[in-house]
Amino acid sequence: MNADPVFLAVAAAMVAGALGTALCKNVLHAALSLVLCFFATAILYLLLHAEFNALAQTMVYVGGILVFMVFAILMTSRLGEKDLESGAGRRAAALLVSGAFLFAVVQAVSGAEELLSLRKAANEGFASFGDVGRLLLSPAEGGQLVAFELATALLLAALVGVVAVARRPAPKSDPEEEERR
Amino acid sequence: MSSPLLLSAIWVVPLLAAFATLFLKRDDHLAVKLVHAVCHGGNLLLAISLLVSFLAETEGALPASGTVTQLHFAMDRIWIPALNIHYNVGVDGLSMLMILLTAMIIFAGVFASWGIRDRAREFFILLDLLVAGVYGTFMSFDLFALFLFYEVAVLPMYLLIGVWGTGRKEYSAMKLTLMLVAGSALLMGGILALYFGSHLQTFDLNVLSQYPFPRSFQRLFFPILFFGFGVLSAIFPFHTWSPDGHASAPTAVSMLHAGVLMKLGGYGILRVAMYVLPEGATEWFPWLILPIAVNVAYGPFVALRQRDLKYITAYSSVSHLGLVLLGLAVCTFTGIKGSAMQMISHGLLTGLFFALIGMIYGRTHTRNVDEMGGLMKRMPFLGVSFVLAGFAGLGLPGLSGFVAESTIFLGAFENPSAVVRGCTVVAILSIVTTAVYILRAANRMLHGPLPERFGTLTDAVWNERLAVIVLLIGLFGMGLFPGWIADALDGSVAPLFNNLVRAVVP
Amino acid sequence: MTLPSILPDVALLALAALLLLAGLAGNEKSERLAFPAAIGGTALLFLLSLLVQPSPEKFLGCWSVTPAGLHFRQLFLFATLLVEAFARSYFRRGGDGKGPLERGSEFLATLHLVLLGAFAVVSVDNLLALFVGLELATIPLYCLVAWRAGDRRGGEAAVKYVVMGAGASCFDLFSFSYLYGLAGSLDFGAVATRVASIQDGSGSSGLLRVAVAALFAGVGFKLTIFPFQMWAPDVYEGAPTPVTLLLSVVSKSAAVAFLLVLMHGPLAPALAKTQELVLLLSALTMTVGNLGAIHQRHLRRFMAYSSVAQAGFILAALVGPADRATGAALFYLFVYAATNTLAFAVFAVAGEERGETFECLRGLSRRSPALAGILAVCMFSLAGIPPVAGFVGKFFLFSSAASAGHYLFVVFAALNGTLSLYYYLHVLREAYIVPEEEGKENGALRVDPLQKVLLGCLLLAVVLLGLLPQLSDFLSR
Amino acid sequence: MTGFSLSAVLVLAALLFAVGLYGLLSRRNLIGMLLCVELMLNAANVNLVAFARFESGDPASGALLSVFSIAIAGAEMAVALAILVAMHRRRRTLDADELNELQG
Amino acid sequence: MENAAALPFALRHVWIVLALPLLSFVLNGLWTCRKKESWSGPISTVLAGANWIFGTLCVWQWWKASAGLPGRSMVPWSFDWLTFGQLGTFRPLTAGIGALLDPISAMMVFVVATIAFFVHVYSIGYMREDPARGRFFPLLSLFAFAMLGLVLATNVFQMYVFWELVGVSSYQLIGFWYHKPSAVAASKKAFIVTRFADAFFLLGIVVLAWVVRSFDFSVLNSAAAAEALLRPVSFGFFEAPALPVAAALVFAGGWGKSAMFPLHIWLPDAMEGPTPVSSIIHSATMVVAGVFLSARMFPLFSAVPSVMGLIAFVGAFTAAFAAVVAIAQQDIKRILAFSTLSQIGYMLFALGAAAVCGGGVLVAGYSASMFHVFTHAFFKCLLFLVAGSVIHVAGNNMLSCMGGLRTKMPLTYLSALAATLAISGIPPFSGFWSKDEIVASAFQAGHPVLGTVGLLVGALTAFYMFRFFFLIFHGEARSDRSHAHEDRWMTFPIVCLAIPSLCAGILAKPLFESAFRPRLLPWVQAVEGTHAAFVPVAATLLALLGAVAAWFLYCGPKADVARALDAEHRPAWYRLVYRKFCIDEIWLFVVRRILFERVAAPIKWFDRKIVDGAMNLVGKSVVLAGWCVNALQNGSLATALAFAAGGFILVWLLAGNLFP
Repeated sequence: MNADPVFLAVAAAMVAGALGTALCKNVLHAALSLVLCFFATAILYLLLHAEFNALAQTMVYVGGILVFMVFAILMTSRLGEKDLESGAGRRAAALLVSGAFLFAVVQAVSGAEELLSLRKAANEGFASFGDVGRLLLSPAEGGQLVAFELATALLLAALVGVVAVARRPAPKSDPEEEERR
Repeated sequence: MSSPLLLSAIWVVPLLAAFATLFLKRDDHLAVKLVHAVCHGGNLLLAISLLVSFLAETEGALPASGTVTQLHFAMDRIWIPALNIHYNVGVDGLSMLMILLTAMIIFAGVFASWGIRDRAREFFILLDLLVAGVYGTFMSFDLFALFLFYEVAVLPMYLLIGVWGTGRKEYSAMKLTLMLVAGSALLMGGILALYFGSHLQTFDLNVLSQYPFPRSFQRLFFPILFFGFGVLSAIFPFHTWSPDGHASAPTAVSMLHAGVLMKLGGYGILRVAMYVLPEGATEWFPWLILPIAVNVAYGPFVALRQRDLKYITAYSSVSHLGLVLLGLAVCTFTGIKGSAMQMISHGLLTGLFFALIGMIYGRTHTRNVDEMGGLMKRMPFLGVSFVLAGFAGLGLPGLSGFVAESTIFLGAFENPSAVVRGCTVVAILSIVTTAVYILRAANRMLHGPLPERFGTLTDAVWNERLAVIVLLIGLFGMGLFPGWIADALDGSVAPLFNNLVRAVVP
Repeated sequence: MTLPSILPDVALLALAALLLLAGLAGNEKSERLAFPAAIGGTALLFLLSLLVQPSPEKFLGCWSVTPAGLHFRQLFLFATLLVEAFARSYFRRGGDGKGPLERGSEFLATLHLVLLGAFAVVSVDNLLALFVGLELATIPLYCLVAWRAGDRRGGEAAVKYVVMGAGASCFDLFSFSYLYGLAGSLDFGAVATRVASIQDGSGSSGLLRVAVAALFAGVGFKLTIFPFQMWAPDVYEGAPTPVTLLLSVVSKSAAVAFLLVLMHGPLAPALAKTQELVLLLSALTMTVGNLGAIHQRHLRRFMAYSSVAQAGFILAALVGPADRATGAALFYLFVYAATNTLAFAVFAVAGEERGETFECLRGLSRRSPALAGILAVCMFSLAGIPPVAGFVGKFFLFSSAASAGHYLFVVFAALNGTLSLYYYLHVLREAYIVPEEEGKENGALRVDPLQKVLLGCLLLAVVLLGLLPQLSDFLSR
Repeated sequence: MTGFSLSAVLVLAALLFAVGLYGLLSRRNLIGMLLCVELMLNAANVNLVAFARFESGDPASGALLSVFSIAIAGAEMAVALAILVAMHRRRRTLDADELNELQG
Repeated sequence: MENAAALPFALRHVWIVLALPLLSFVLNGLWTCRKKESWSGPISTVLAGANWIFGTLCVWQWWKASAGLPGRSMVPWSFDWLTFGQLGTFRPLTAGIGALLDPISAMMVFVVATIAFFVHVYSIGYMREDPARGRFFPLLSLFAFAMLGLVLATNVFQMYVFWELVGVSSYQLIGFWYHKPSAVAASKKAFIVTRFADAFFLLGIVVLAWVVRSFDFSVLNSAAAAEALLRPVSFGFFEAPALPVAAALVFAGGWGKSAMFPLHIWLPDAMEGPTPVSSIIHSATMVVAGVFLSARMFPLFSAVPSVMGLIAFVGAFTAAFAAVVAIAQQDIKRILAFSTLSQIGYMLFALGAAAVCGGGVLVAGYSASMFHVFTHAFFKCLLFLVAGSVIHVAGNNMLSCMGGLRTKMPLTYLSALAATLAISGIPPFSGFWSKDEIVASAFQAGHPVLGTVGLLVGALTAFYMFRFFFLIFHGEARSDRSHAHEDRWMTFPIVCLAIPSLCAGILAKPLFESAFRPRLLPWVQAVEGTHAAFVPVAATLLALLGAVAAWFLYCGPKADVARALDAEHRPAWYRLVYRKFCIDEIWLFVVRRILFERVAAPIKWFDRKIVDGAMNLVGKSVVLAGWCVNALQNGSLATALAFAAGGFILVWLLAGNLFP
């Protein structure tokens, strides 16, 4: 495949970010390297002419999810706490499994080349805002309005659940007393 | 007075009795027992009246030449449309007699367990469930209904033996239940194979028996069905649950279990395995006769060395059941008829044995034959009944054992193959070892000097006498006048035999 | 006047919203009203679903009420009704040795949203809505499992459940991405045609193979299939008991629905292949579930392994042809829902003070014979012994498997049933045979009226479904 | 300009998924594991977009699915972190190996 | 069956012969043995008497009615009891119950009825003090019912049915005093030994039924049956022509019941029972059943020379063996037991020897054997009754406590003398005629060796019978005789039986020679043969020699009675004979050591440990597997995730062969 320099650079950035997330002992470093990876992905989406995705990726993933991930990290880990180191055996097993997965998928993908050529490549602006919007909200045959409604219900449920779970318990039953039960 | 509803009433009455017991208070044991005495007494009378009208109907009828069993008091209602399952109930000679046998044994069982105090309600409810299951199995001609009732009969065993048993009751209860349910697991596969293998989408036995299953199909599924049912009738390698189970079970349960439930196995083989897969039967039986012969000859030897009365009776049941299976395995008309008679005779016989052992244990609180002696002086009624039961066991003419055994031996000898002949000769000579261990037990217990600690034992009270007399009437009835039983069984064995013959030489 | 078939779904959404408002009100009165409203509402919905007729027309583009879908709706509503009736005493009096749970109305609202997700799974016809429906049926469950995260074990269970769930949803999404890649569109029909063309050899099936494997990984988590069921015992033990029941009944039914929809929807052409895979997984699952349950002493862990084994048995039905498999699975899930709730109700009553372990059942037959009787009926139904419903249910499962010709597999499954009988009888051993320690002879059992009603109705359901299973034929219509 | 082919992107996504899986299995810090889950979800999204771009009959729905998955991932992470925080308040630790009170 | 109307009354209702004892058994068994103990004796005796009268009437009317019939055999009454095999490729096989009257069965009916009556009368006296007499009389009438049933059997199946009933009633009667362990052991031994033989008998019946498809004697003894039996039949372990095997098996039944060597061990022990029991069962009726069976199957047996030879040899050997052992016995009932063995040996030897060396059958042998059955029944029963009275007086069975009873019990003394003379074969008493016939027929049939054995045994018989007689009645009293007296009830039957012992021989001789002609198979010709003159003379001389020797040793002036009674300080051979050649010990060793320890114990161990062990092993392995699954569940999130991911790989691999 003709090595396109821009694609290779983006791919390298993504892989570096991913490896950083998986391997850094300090969770904060891991979070930051994940941010790098997500930015690289957004650029890849641009390369693939999926502007809407790139936008969603940067705003929701990086802006939203990663921000409160970092908050969670800061809230739960006390400074100077030593980082957790996992045993060699577990790492070896993880490597074996993930390697097997990679082999399986690569073997599948390589075989799939001729299958994919059956259809034409999409034109540039396929995932433009207009198309995605029409697809999203049209109640007609092809539309995905149902999915949109379900998503709203899902976010609502998550919201209610999070509040119910993470609210500080009422003062009357403090944890120590619960300890004794 | 022979409408099909009465036939279904037979297995509904015990359930009504169980339902009624739910509303009784925990501590008035007498009420519970009275309810059950009345219900099972009524059931016995119902069974007798059905038998009388059955005999009237089949008076002088020449045995059918067809291959389909004629059903009397038949009733056929759709039950589960999804799988075309019918509540197809009917009775032929064998089923009618087995229902009568069950009625007699449960009637005697209720009176034999008059002494149950602890949680009497639960005991009798489970007993009713057990009996309802047995009744249902004997009268249903739909494979699914038969299998459902068959497993219902196995269900209460664990609790009955576990709660009210003696000795290593938990171990024996679990072992018995698991081996029987494992057997019925084989049946589940077999029954569904018949249903789907025949593409007829029906569970009706008479229809399935006419379907020409391919030979390879029969070769694979006959042993599955045979050992599925065989486990319950203590076929050689799977008989180990019988001694432990019966030794630990309370009186009424071991009476019912050895007396009737073990016959379900033989009945199942006869009604399902041989009737629906005749070629499989004729192909496999020459090999299956070996474990059966081991069953017959092996039981008495082990019983010889036993000290516990219940173990002796349990091993005698293993041997007698072996005779039942021998009768089936030889595939001759007389043999099959003999095994049917042996089912009935052994039912009465073992029922009486376990009832007496329960009563004697109630008095001497030991079942070890060596510790007892000279009991005949203190309890002549029980002693004489035990001796009579013993003689019925070893096949004394005038009692039911002889009639059945001689029919089986005559039938078995008709099978010309050398292996079967060898097994028949061994079976005939094993009546000697049977006599040895029965007399050894009877003499050790009843005769000889009376130990002083048994000096004050009392003889049987009224309820025990009633139980024993009912069964003795059965023993003598079949022993002295076997004619009418033989004719009734002709009607039910003939179609099965014609089916077998049709299979061997199509 | 024929009710519009969409009515139950809309009504469910309304009920969820109503409960949310009650939760927001936050005062004592609305808190007390929440449960009666929820139970009444769900009961009404269940009746409604019984009256509604399925119709082929599609609402809002992809939402349709198929006959099987309608039956699944009835199943979900029936199961949720049971869970709510069961959960009420935990919110009122507490149970399992811990205090009462708080925020009842929010609990119920979240529960109903999970139900909506399950409805979605059986009603949609494209991958996107299916994925969102599945996530809607799962993510609120994380919150429900974590309802008492403040407790030592509750927190641990919730964490395990969340992390495993997240991993599973990754595999799900990955599988959907490949399915989309194959078919070029999210619509089930397109995917089906593409799979059909692969099946008759016009393209390499590597992608399809990975997609199916990832799919089974995803659904395996939710349906506790063998390699993916390690989380079940810990979460069943840690989560509050009503949520454990919810997991074992509603979540499992949703997972079965999801698998059925996929196997007979987009992957229909490869049905023979997927059935073989299901066969192997079913055998593994039931064996591991049975073996695990033998040594259990904690009741909820015991029920966890039992539900893993039951999942194995339900999978056995999926091996059969489409209509028979769906009918059998539906009937068995109805019976399983009733029996499991009955079992949990008995454990709740028996284990209120002593904690839900085997010891709390000791001597139950003397203390309250009725409860012991119900426990016996329950255990025999789970083990599949006649005359109670479990037997007929199991028979349907095995008949579906046998109709595909796997007779020896049926024998293997039945032997596994015998193995399951072994540990179910151990429960009865505690109740009937093991003598009560002295001093604790007459621990009176407090059974409040709703629990009495619940126990009574369920006992009737389990016994009647066994004796007159004509009720099952309405499923296979 | 299609300077790169579909299979290259697919392989890249698979690599990302594999690294995420490795991280999920090997890390002990729970939030680290969640990060890796994010990574895996992102890999799946790349897959979707790649398929939409290169050979899809209906490209918009592919992109839409990836957008939805981003939203759902957000919800999921919110719930997950809420649970972690609640658990941390009680158990004072985020180490996965310490959470083994429920076993047997 | 002849048209019932023409038959006279008694023959039309011949079933009454069976009904009366059965009625007595049922009546006494259920009613009197509990309520009115004392009534059971008289009731059963009255019924036995009625049965005796009706029996004789039947025999008389049979004798007149059967004049013209071939072989004088007729079946006045029978009904189908049980049918085997209604269908299938074989003709239906039915077993009936009925009454076949022909010379031997009529004779046996008369003998059994007579002896039963006299023993009943005797028992009233003998059992007067015994508290359990209420149980004794029903059992006695049950035995009479069973024996009459056996004798009147029309087919071999009916004979087997009553054969077993006879075995059971003898078991009950031998073990009557069940508080005595020795009686219990004796009854068990009797039943098991006879049961052992009956198993072979049943096998024989089954083989006959399979080949001939009928049980009736008329069919079995027919030529067609004999040809059918010649075809080879497989017995599983070997293949052989059915005729010799079936005949041998059927005879084996008789072998055990008539206590021939080596199955004789149960008869001496059977003396544990009350003496009236021994007098009827172990002297005249049951033990003769074997001879009766052989006589009934004589036409079939006569077609098989090997079986006839076997019968002859067994009979002769047992006669000799028993006679030798009887000499050294101290217990008077044991002496009589062995004498019975010896006499039955004679009867069988007569039947066996009827087969002439060069083929053909000597009819005289058959009639001689039946004649001896007839005469022996009376004097042997008389001897046992005498022994009973003597034991009543002396207190126990041993000769050492007897002696000098001549003066105290004159009538018993005279009857005993008559019986002893009869059994020793001194002319003109009955024993001489029948025993002489047997020995003569042996010589006529060309078996000189067997004949001489017969003669010698005759001498021995005379010797030990007169030893028995002198040691009891003569010499000085060896125990106190203060209350010795002759009980009226006991003495009356003794005197009555003395008459037939004396004159039965002369009167019945012509009758037996004319009427008792067996119907032989067509290809077996009947040989008449001449009467060897020297035999009666030799027999009488030998008998007198035996008697004089006994007088010289035990009753004469120089008799050393003390030494005669002391069995311990005797030469080794004497002690061996006294201990009955230790046959009992050998059987005990075989049964206990081999059958119990070496066979039953290993099977029990195999059953409990191997078969049971295997089942438990399966259980334990499942539980172990359960433990492993739990161990795997160590609660750590990492393992759960690892399993999940591993699971994906597993499913991917499984899907490998599904999606190529």
